[in-house]
Amino acid sequence: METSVNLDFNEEEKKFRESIRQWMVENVPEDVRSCTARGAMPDKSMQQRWERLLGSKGWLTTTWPEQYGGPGWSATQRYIFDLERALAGAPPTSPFGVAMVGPVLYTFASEEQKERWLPGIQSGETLWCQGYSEPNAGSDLASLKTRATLNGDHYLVNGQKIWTTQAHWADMMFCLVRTDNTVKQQQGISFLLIDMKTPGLEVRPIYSIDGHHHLNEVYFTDVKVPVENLVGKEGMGWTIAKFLLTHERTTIAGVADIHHEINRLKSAMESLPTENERQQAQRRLASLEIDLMALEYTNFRTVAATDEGKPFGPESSGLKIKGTELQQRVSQAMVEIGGLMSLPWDNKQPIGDEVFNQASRRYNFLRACTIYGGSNEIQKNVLAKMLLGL
Amino acid sequence: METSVNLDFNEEEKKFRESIRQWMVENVPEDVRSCTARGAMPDKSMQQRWERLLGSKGWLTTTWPEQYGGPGWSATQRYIFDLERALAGAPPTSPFGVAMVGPVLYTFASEEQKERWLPGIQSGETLWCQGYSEPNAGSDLASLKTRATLNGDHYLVNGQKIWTTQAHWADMMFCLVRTDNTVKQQQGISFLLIDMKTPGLEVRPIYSIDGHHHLNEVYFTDVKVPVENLVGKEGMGWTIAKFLLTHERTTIAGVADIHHEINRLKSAMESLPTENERQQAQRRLASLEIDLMALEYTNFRTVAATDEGKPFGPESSGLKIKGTELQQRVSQAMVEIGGLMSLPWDNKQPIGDEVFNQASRRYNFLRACTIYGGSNEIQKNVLAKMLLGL
Amino acid sequence: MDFKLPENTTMIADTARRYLKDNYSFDTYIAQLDESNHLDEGRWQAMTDLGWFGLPFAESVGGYGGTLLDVSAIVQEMGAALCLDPYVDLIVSPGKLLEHVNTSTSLSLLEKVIAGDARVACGFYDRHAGYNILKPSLRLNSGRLSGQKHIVSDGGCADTVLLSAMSGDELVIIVLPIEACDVERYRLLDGSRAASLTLDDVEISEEMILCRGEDAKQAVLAWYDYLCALDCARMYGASRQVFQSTLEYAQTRKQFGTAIGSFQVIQHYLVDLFIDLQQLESMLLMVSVKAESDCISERVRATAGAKAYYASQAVIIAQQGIQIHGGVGVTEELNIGHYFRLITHCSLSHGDREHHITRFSQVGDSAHGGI
Amino acid sequence: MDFKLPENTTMIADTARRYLKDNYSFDTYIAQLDESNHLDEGRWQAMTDLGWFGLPFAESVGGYGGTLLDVSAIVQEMGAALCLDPYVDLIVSPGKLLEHVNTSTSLSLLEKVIAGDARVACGFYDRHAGYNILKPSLRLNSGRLSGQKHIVSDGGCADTVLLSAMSGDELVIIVLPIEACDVERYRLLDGSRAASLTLDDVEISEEMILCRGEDAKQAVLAWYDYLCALDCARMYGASRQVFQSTLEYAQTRKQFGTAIGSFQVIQHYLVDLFIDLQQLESMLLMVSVKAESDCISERVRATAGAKAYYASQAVIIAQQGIQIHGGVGVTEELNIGHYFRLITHCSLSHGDREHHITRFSQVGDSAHGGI
Repeated sequence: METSVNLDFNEEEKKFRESIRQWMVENVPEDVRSCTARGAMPDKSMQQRWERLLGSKGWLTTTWPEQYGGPGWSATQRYIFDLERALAGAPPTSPFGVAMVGPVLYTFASEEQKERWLPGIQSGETLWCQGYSEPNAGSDLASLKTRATLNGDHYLVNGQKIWTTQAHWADMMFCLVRTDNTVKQQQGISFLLIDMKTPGLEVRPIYSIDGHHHLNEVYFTDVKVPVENLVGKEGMGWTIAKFLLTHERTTIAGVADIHHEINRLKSAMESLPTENERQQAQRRLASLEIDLMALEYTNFRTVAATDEGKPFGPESSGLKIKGTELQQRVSQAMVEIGGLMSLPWDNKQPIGDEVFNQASRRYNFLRACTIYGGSNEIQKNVLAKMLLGL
Repeated sequence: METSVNLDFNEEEKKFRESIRQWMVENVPEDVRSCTARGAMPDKSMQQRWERLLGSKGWLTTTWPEQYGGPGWSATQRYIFDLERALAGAPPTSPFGVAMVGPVLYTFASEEQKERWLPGIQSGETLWCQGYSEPNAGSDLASLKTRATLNGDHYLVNGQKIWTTQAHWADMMFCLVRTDNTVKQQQGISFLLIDMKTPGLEVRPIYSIDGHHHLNEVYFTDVKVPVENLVGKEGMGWTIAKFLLTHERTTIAGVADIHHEINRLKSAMESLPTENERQQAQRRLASLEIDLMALEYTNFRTVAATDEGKPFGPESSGLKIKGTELQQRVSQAMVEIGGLMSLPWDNKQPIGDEVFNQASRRYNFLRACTIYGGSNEIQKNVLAKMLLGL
Repeated sequence: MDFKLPENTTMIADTARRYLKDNYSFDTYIAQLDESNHLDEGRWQAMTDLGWFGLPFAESVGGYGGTLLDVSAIVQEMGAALCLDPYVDLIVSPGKLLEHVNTSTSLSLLEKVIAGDARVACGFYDRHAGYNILKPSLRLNSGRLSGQKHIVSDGGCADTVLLSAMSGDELVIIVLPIEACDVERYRLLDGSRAASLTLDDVEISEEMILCRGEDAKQAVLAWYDYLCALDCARMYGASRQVFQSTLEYAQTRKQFGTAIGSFQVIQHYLVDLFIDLQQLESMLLMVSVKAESDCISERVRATAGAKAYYASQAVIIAQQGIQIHGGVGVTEELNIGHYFRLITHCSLSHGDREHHITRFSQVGDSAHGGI
Repeated sequence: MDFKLPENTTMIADTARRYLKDNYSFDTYIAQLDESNHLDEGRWQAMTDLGWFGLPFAESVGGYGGTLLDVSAIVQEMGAALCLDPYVDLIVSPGKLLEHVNTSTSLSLLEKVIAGDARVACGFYDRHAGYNILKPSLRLNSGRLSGQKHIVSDGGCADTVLLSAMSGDELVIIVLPIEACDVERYRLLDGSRAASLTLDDVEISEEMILCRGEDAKQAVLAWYDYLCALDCARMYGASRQVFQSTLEYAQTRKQFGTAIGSFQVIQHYLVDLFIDLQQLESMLLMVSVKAESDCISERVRATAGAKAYYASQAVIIAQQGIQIHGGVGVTEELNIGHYFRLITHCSLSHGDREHHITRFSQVGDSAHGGI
């Protein structure tokens, strides 16, 4: 039967997939793989080692245009790469350099700035963090107060950022600051690049409810930032922030990593103590897999549309909402299916299948995913307005 | 072990329960019982026959004060009566006379009005309907437009009511009308009693999605209503309507009838074709029963509080919300557990257990229960304001 | 990957939408509900002329070689229009079964179906087997059939029926003139016409047995998956309309002096419906392609996944559509409640959610990592 | 019916609340998390003085004859305060078991527990049995025990342990000095301290076997139901606090120039939480009374129902509490995330939702019409 719709990868894509899979098998370091298999998250040195390895292949910045060092892959290929990465048990790469400040730089920055900052991102050498949220500017980002005052050849930055993921790892921060108090909120915001080692900049840890250190507060006291670290013009910060929101979102749903989690859960089915528990767990698993299927094919549609040059607009927020909800549900299922096996918090020996041993930490960690990057409630407000005209 | 909390009925209550149960066994007519057992609803004559029977025992107006002919039962006894009524397969009584206009009359009406109208309600002779909603005044009831103009010894009523349940059965309607356009919306509303046979009053059926006729539109063209049919004073309509909202709500959750539905569903478990279906259905049933348990004990608390003279306030809206949701979920479960057996709509012979044969009609019918009487969304708005101070 | 619908499919969908818009209104539907024969000669002829009868079948058996994706496009539009014409029941369903049976007897009956000369219905469900189509409770004993078949969807007018039965341990498919049975006709939840057939010691000759054993099993399984996909198509068409109507209603209906769509809770409800609809669309595309795959496990994963998903999410769209409409949503006067019935109906026909969860959890992955 | 709490219970609850308010702050909790021994001598003595140690036990065995409702009131307040003191683990849990075992050996150990002179923990879970406490995988063979017990909640300091094992087909309860085992200690999800015990050919004398067979079974079942009720009490205390904190946060936290509690969606979330909390309160009352009933089926219905209900609804309260708090809700600095861990923990200890749904569906109605 002949139909010109092809929901499977075509021959070329399959070959590509095979080659990526092969490479992953050979190159994902064993300690990385086993860390992910346990449901744990790599520390800085492990994460950076892995990202440098990808960088050396030119595979860290897969979404970048070729002229800036991207590999020239289609959206489908990028999708495949991400899928194989996850299935091979490698962690997702940190988004702040590659997916966030990178595209900002090649879109808005001067040639000097591009030359100075892009190579470090591409190689995995420079680690970035994102200075957006403030204690009183979370969902309502535009009300941010951190101030940058022009003072000759530099800005003096004062204020505070919060929820800064990986600030304690980062070399650089891209940061929204207020440079003008006299205009409409959104128009007085600028986009600055700040060296994390600048005097007056202090990073204080915030521990997450998984017991780990991911987040930080960052305090600025007269932090000197050279004028050449301003991206675009003064007042363009909000435009740049919005640009990022509509930038490539073909992996926003987290489909690849959900597959990996579901595979982990499957592998632990045999360790369940009774037939009844196994049967109910299988049904729950089936239901999650089916939801993943719906998410995945919706995701494919965005990927295919991107390859046709018609990227999804705000519709892709739906992927973010469904994807984060599903990540949470899978992690909750894992904890609940584990039952007693999920209870220990800091034991050395798992009391059952290793899959469940860190499950509750992951479950805790993932409560954040419907909050960060614009809570799902905020996403729905935006969708109601932009898509439904309400 | 001695504890002074008693979650079970006490000896006296148990005796009362036994006597009611006995009476129900002996007196619920077989055709009524079998109608309910099929999941169908009685027609007018069957319903009225049953209500007259209760009326003759003085058991129709169980919530009324003794001076107006109530049986003098405690809230617990009323609750028990309602439970035994439902478990015996008898339908709930129509609320419009007994639970709505009755209490309005003995609270707000003149002696003449009481004498004229209360006996017919008590005996089950006079059937009432409620003229509240209008095409453009549903959730926003205060914006109603049906006008009553004083004209000598009568009002002339013009306008339209909608969603009038049992208007085609009723002898009388209690009706909110606008008597004054010059004051604040709520203050211009009055409460009128209207004879359904008055010239100029026309009832048109609205068929519900269960295929049956429950609802109507009622049109008023110069309908003459004697001044003595005004309850309270002009402008008191809104006060009276609000009074009704906080009146006795100890059976608002529908616990008794949910028990009956769950018993019906249980009785059909054996008719399921495979062991796997039975097992999943049992689990689903267990989950519904547990939810009913939570609802029932919350309901008990309101009943016990009422008997202590401390009736629940707006908290009981929570019972309405949870109760209607549970009614819907039980009916959905029945349809889905029935599977193929739920598909026939107007067959004479059930293709499986009779329980499933009308299940989809009931499922359709019950979609209305989260809408009528203030949609659950409106209830939540009110609760947020009155209870949480938001 | 290439997710763009083929031009041909888009054309078929457009034509179907236009045809139904011009020829099948909500009033037509309401009138048809009361008719005992759902085959309207005029529209039946029009569908032949539009090529719908031959579309689902291979050219080698006299069809036009359309794909399930094409048929799914038509059925989607029929769902959106609430159209009760028994196109699926009397053409696609028996036709696909006959095509899969693939014997000279079955193919010559298929020819008649395509030509519009035979009105054949399928009877694969009976009371004691539930959704287990491979183990019907109807038994063929010494050439005689006794028992019942239910939910035989026939538009109220089939003259011939295809039945499944067990002959010993073997599944058989039998073709029978419907007058050999005692027929009780009724409406179903979605308004369509069906029948219960009682067979009382009916003699079955060898030539009435279309096929048996493994062949019968494979034919029934392929037929089942095909119809599961069409259930989804119909539910998608209905869900699409529910969403559109509800959105429009929220934009125009005023309460408390403002459109109800300005309330944040209603906005979030609608966004949820929109997102769910987007995912239902993806699942429909998926199942419309994979449900005619030759790989059984791929087929089962696709149809079980899609039907289970629709049985929860499309139902929620219909329920929420009613809730947002309020009072008017629960009346027969508005289409919303009828879509609710249609969606509930399709969520139960050919397997409910629990059944498909079981199927899904019993089949292996079709491939590493989903796709 | 009389749903009013007895004055005595109200007094116990008030005292517990006041005591914890004065002596156990969030900072105390945070500090205790890092300690390996959760028995604080000062507070331990205070609890004895408050009469908590004797409260759960009949006067005939040296207790003060309190009801489960009384103990539940204390545990509720401990949940609300996030208090990790091992009152349940080292007093109530072993004490109730010893009381149910009801032999002279068990009662003399119980006396020591009440007096605060013995630190006894319960080990009834092992890897291969899951929640099946009647069929532990630990086996007693020819007077010797080998195997493992897990999740032995002991506050990090038990000296004695009560274990279940199979001796042939018979369940036995064994008392053992903890040093007879190889002990691995760790924290649990709720921050409490527990241990895994490895027994390597440990010799068990006859007097170490507290009871066996039907007696052991009944004792373990009664103990289990009692602890299920206390899980609910602890979850209720935590849920109550989550709701209160979240409501206050919504009233004060501003975004877009207005309190987030003014957004309709947040209002509806909070109303849902309020209603759920109301129902959780009802279920707690119910289970606190019925879980010590002598009628087993009434007990099972009560505890299975309550635990299954809490495992879905209390968890939702905690999840939504975090969601409404936003970023700050997922940090260790705020109590909300700790309540989430506590509630998740209690939803899994002594049977998860699926387990209790199974128990519930296997027991008959206790009576016609629920009550």
